[in-house]
Amino acid sequence: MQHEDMLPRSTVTQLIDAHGTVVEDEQYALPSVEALLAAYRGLVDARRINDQASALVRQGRLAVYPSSHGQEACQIGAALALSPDDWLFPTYRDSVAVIARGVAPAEAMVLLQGGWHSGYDVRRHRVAPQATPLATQLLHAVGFAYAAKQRGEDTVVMALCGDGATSEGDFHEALNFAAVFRVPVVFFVQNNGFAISVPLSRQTAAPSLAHKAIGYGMPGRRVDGNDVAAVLAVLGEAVALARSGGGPSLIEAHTYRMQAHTNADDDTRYRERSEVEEWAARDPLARLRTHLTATGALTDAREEEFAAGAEEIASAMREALAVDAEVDPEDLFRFVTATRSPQLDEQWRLLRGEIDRTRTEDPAQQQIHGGSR
Amino acid sequence: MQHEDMLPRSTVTQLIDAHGTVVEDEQYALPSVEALLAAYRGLVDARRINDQASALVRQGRLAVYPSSHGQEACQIGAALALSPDDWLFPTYRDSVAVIARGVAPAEAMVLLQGGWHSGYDVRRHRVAPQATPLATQLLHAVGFAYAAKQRGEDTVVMALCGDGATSEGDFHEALNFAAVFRVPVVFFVQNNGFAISVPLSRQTAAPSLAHKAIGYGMPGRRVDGNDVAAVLAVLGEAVALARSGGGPSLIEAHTYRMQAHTNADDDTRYRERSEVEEWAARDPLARLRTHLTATGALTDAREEEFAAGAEEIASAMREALAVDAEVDPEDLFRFVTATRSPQLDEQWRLLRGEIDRTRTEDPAQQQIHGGSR
Amino acid sequence: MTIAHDDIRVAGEVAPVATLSMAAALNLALADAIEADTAVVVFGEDVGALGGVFRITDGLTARFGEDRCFDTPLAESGIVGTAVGMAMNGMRPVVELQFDAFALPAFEQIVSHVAKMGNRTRGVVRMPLVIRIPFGGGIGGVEHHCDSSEAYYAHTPGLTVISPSTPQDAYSMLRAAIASPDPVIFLEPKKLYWTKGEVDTSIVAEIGTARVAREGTDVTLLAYAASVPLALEAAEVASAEGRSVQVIDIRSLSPFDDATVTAAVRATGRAVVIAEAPGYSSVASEIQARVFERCFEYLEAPVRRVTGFDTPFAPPKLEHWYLPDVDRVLDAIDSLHWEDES
Amino acid sequence: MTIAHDDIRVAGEVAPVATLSMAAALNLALADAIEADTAVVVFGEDVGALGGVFRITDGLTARFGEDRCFDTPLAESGIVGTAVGMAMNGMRPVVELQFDAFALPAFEQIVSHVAKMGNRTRGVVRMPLVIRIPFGGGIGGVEHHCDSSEAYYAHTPGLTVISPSTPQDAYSMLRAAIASPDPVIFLEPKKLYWTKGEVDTSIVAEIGTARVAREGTDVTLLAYAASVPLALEAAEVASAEGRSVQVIDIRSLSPFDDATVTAAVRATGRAVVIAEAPGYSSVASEIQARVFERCFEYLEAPVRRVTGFDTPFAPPKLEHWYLPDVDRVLDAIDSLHWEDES
Ligand SMILES: Cc1ncc(C[n+]2csc(CCOP(=O)(O)OP(=O)(O)O)c2C)c(N)n1
Ligand SMILES: Cc1ncc(C[n+]2csc(CCOP(=O)(O)OP(=O)(O)O)c2C)c(N)n1
Ligand SMILES: [Mg+2]
Ligand SMILES: [Mg+2]
Repeated sequence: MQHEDMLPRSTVTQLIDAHGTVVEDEQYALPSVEALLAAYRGLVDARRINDQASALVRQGRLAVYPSSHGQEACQIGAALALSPDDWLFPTYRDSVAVIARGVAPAEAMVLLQGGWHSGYDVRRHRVAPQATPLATQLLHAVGFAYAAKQRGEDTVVMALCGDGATSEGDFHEALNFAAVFRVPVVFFVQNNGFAISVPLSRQTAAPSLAHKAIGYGMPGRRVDGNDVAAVLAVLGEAVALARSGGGPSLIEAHTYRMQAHTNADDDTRYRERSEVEEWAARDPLARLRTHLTATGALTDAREEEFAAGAEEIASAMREALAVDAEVDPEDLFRFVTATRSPQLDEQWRLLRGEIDRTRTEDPAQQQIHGGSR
Repeated sequence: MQHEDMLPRSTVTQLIDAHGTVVEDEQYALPSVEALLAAYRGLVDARRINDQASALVRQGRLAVYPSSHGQEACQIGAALALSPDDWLFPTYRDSVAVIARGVAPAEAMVLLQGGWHSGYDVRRHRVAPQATPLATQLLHAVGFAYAAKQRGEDTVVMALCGDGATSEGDFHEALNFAAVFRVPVVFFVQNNGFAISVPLSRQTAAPSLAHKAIGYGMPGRRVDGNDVAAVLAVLGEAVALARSGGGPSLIEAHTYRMQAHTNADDDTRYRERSEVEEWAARDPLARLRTHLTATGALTDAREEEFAAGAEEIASAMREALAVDAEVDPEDLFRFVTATRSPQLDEQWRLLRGEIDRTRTEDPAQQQIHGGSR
Repeated sequence: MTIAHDDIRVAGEVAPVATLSMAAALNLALADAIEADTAVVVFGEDVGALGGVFRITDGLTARFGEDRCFDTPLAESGIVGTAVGMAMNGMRPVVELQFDAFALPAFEQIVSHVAKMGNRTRGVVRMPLVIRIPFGGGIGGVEHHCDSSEAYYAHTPGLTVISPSTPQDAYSMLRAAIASPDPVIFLEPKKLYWTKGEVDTSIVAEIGTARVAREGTDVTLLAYAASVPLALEAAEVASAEGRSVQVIDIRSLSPFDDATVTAAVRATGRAVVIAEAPGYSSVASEIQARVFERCFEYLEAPVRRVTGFDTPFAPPKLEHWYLPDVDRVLDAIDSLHWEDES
Repeated sequence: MTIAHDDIRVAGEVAPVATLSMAAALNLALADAIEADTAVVVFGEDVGALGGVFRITDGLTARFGEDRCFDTPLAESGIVGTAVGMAMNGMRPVVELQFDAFALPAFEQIVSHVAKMGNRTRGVVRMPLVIRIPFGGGIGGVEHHCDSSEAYYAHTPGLTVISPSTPQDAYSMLRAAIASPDPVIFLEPKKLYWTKGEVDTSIVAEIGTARVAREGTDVTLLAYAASVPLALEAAEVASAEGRSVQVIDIRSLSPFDDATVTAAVRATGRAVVIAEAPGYSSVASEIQARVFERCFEYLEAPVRRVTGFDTPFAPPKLEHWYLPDVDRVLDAIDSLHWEDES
C-alpha cells in the first residue's frame, strides 16, 4: 500500500445521506438491496433492543444500560460485516452488536443485570466478553488474530472502541502490534463525539482519528456512522483486506450517542439540546427507511414483519428479565482458577457455614440472601 | 497549520552530507559558521566523554554506560537548540546532552557509578533526572511545560526518547496530551535503528516515526541525526514554534548507535558488522570537520584547542571517578518522604545498630560496609 | 459507568460548621484548597462540566474556571504522568481517577515516579500531588468498579495512603493531603459518599494518625474506610450482648499509627482487623502481623481478620456475600477465646 | 540495561540429569516446553536474536524459529494484552518482561484481565499463560532493575505466583507453570541465575507446595527465592552456635502451602520470615500473619520478619545495607525468647 493511501480521504464516506438520497462514490459501491434490507431489519431490532433495555432500567430490572441508540448503524454494520467464523471484541456499549452476532438478549444482559461479569458463552458465539477497561480489549483482539493467522485460519477479528478509548496507551500498543505483525484485525472506532462528558476536542487535536492509522502503517478510513450502507461498504473492504492477508485497518465512524452515557448520567450538563436535535435529523433508521421505501424494496408488509420481529425480541427480553435469576454464592469460588486452592476452599467453607446458619435460623427463607443474626 | 504540513517531507532533511558537502534545502538554512563551530566543539567534547566513560567502565570505575557514540550530533543539537531557561528531559542514553547543558560529568555519572539514582541538581541545571522506564518522562515533560505555559513563562521543554520507546503507551499519551493542551514541548526521537537488539522493523510498520505526528495533530519532521547542522535547523524550528505558542512537534532523527547497547550487551548477536561500518562512514564529527576545514573556519589551532578542552573534561572525569565517593546508609531513609515516618525511623535505628556494631567489632574499619559477625 | 447521585453544588456556600455528605465535604475541601493556593489544580476524566461521575468536583470549573479544574484526554497514565511534570514545576495537582480499577493503567507512573521522584532527587524535587480514587464496594457496581486496591499503594515505599470514613475526615484529610509535600493516594469509600455528618472546616487532620472511633475495653476492632461504620455497627450489637468493643479508624494506611494501635490492643488483649479488600498479602495482613508482633505478650487470643475473599470482586447480586458484614465480624469476635465460654 | 552474563546455549543438548545454572535450567525448560507442545510460544523484548538480556531464551529462535520465540515491539501492556488474546485462542504464551519494574506498564492487563478472564467467563476461557519476570536485587543494578514486586501479584486473586530458588525448581516449576491452565507469574531471582545445581528433568513440580530445604527443630525460617540460600547460610551459622534451624522454601507464594508451613512452625514454636521486598503489606506480612494465627498456641515467641526496608530499592553502593543479610537473620533468631538466655 502506498503511504498516501493510508491517509483517510478528505471527506467522510457516505452512500446514503440523511434524507435517504444515494450519494455516488468512486470507491465504494452501494450494498445490494438484499443486504440493505437485512441491515434495515437489523436496525429495527437494534433500536427496539436499545429502547427496551432502557425501559428495563427504569423499571429496575436492569442495573445500568449504556445505550447505543443513535449508533445502531455501527452496531449492525459491525455484526453484518463479519462471517460466521469471525470474532467480535466488543465494549460495554456494544450489547446490540453482541446480540446481532447471535447472543441471546437475556444472556447479553447478565452483566448489566448484575448476575455475573459476562453471561454468554464466548466460544460458542465467537464474541469476547464485553470489555469495560477502555482499549484493553483491542490488544486481546490482536493476540487472538495472531493465533488464528499462525494456524493458517482465515478468521477476521473486529475490535470495537469509542473515541475516548483512542487516547489510552493500549489503543496505541494494539494498533502498533497489529501492524507490525500484520494480523487480520479491523479496529472500528465509534466516534460518538463524547467520552461520557468529554468532547472529542479534548480527546484529540488530530485532523481525524483515522489520521492515526498512517502512524502505524495501516489504512485509516472515515465513514458516516449513521449510514449503514457506508458502514457496510467501508468495513467490508477492511474485512476483505484483513482476510486476504493485507493486515489491519482503522475505521472511524462519525456517529452520535442520542441518550446519556448511561441511565446514571445527566447529559444536560455537558451538551446542548440543539446538538442532540441536529443529530436526530441524521437518524440511521429513518434514512434507510426512506431509501428502501422509495426504491420499493421496503413494503408496508415487510415493515410490519420487521416491527413484529423486533417486538418479539423485546418481549423475550422483558420475560427473561422479569424473574430474578437464581445466583449461587459458590460461584464466587468456582471459576477463579481451574483448580480451587485450599485457601479458597477454606473461605468457601466459611461462607457456606454462614449461609447454612442463615437458612437454619430462618428455615422459611428459600432465597439465599445476606442475613443479620 | 494545514493538515498536509503535519506530514514529514518525503526525504530526510540533511544540510551537510556524509562527505561534508553542503546540501541546498528550500526550507532550512545552514546555521551560521559560529553556530557550527560551537556545535563542532560540542561534538568533540561529546565523543571524548562517550569514549572516556566507556573506558571507565572497562576499568571498573563505572558500573554501566549506555554510550551515545555515533549519536553525538543529536546530543549536542538537542542541548544547543535550547535557551538557558529551557528544560531538558533526557533518558539513560543522554548523558552527553545532560553534560552539554551544564551538568558536571562527575555528577552525571553518579547514576552509572551506583552512588545514587541521580547525581545532579535538576533545578539548577534545568535537566530532569535521566529516565530509565521508557517513555515515562515524556509525560513529565508535558506536565512541566503545561505549568510553565499556565504561568505565562516562555520555557520550551525538550523531551528525548529512542525509537523503541515510541512503542510504549506513554509515548502515545504524552504526544496526545501535548497536542490537546498545545504545550511547548519538542519530542525528539533518536531513531538509532535498535531497541537493544530489536530492529526498527519490529518496532513499527509506519512509513516513518515522524508520520505518527499527524495522528496527534502536530508537525512531524525527519532529520539526518548525524548532521548536526540539520539537527540544529530542524530542532530550532520546532523550538521556535513551541516558544511562539504553536504547540508541540515530533522530530525523528535517523542515527545509529555505534557501540553495543551498554557494555553488558553483545551487539554481534543481532547486527552485521558491515552495517556498523556503513554508519561509521556517516560519522557526525568527520563530516562537520571536513566542511568547516574546507570553509577555513576550522583551523589547526582551533582543532587543537577543542581537543585540549575535551581532554580536560575527560581527565576531570577520570579524576572524579578515581575515588570512591563516600556513601551514607542513612540516605536510604532521608529522602523517601519530606518527613520521615516513625516506621522508617524504626528501620533506620535497626540499620544504625547493625552499622555501629560492625564498627565496634572491627574499629579499624573506617569505611562503612556490610559485615558478617 | 456513572452512578446515580444527588447533586452537591455546595462549593463556597457553606458555613464553617455544617452537616454535609462525604461527597459534599470532599467537594468543599477541593474548593477551599483551590481558593487557598493558586498552585492547586484539579483534573481528570469528566471532572469539568460534569463534575465527576460522583459529582465530587461539581461546580469547580464553573466557579474557578478551566485553569483550575479541567477535563483531560481519557488516559490515566497520561493524567498521572502529566501531574508528575506539573508537580516538578510548582503546581499541586489533585487528580481524580474514575474508579479503582481504572487507576491501574497509571500504575507504572505511580510506582516508578510518583513514589520515587523525591527519593531519586535527594529531596530536590518533591511530589506534592494527590491522586483521588473512589474505591470499594457496596454500591452494586459491575466488574472493575468496586475493587479495593489499597494494598498495591500501601506496599509501595514513598506513597502516603489515606482513606476517610466520615465527612469530617473527608474534608480535613483531603485538605491535609493537598497541603502535604509528599504524594498522597487518597482513597474515597464510595459506599460512604452519601452518608452525612458534621464538618468543621477549621479542624486540621494530621496524616499518620489513627482515630479512636469508639471506646471499649474487651476487644479492639481495627478498620478503615467503609469498614468503620460496619465495625461500629458490630460493636453496637456486641455491646448489647455484653461485650465492650473498641473501634479504631486506621484512616492512615501508610504511614501507620503504631502508637495508637499498639496501645489499644495491649489494653484490650483482643483484636479483629476488618477490610473489604481480598485478605491475602493485604493491608489487613500487615495490620494483623504488626499487632501480633507488637502485642504478643498481651494477647488473649490470636488476632483475627475479616476481609473480602481472595476472589475477584463479586457481581452486584453476590456482593452481599462477598463483603464483610456484621455477622462475620461478630463471629470473629466470638472466636477470640473468651473465658466466659466453653 | 543488559547485565554481564555467561552464555547458556544448552537448549537441547542436556542429559536427563545434569548440573546446570538456574539460567540454563530455565532455558532448558523453555526449550523442552516448546518441543512438547506446539501451543507454547515465547515472546517479549530481546528474547529472539539476543536471547534475552539474561540469555534465558538463548538459542530458542535459532532452534525453533520465529514462530515459537520472537521479539515484539517495546510495550509491556502490549505484550501481556496480546498474550491474553493468544491464550483465548488456543496458544500457551510464555512472555518475558525484562525487569521487575518494567512489568508495571502491564499491570492493568495483568490485574483486570489475566487474573480475571477465567472467572469472568465462568471458566469457559482459561488463561494458560506464564509471565516471567526477573526480580530482586543482589546484582548491583541501577534504579528500576532490582525491585521485588511479588506482593502486587500475590494480592491479586486469580494469579498463581511462584518463584524457584534452585536450578531444579527453576526447571520443574517453569514446566509446571507452562502446563498450568491458570495464569502464572513466574518470578526469577536474578541473583541466583548463575548458581549451579543438579537438574533432573523428569522431576515434576507441584504448584502450591512448599519445600523443606533443611531440617531443624528449634526454629523455622520461612523464605523464598534469593532469601532461601541466605536462610540456609544463616542456619549453618546458627547451627554452629548450637541452634537447630529448619528452612522452608515457600516457593509457591500464591496459593500458599499452609499445611506444610503450619506443621513446621507448630513443631519448632519459633519462626522468622525472610524476604527482600519492602515489608509493609507484603507477602512476608501475609506469611507472618498466617503463621501467627494458625500457630498461636504453639509459639514460644512472636514470629519475626526480616525484609527489605520500606524505602525505594537502594542504589548499587548501598544495596548491601538494604538487603537482608545473615547478621540480620541471626539477630531475628536471637530475639525469639530463648530460655537459655536472659
Ligand atoms: C481504563 C478506563 N478508564 C476509565 C473508564 C471509565 N469510563 C467508562 S466509559 C468512559 C468513556 C468512554 O468514552 P468512549 O471511548 O468515547 O466510548 P463511549 O462511551 O462514547 O461509547 C469512561 C471514562 C474505563 N471504563 N476504563
Ligand atoms: C518500560 C521499560 N521497558 C523496558 C526497559 C528495558 N530497556 C532499557 S533500554 C531498552 C531499549 C530502548 O530502545 P530505544 O528506545 O530505541 O532507545 P536506545 O537504547 O536505542 O537509545 C529496553 C527495552 C525499560 N528501561 N523500560
Ligand atoms: Mg464516545
Ligand atoms: Mg534505539
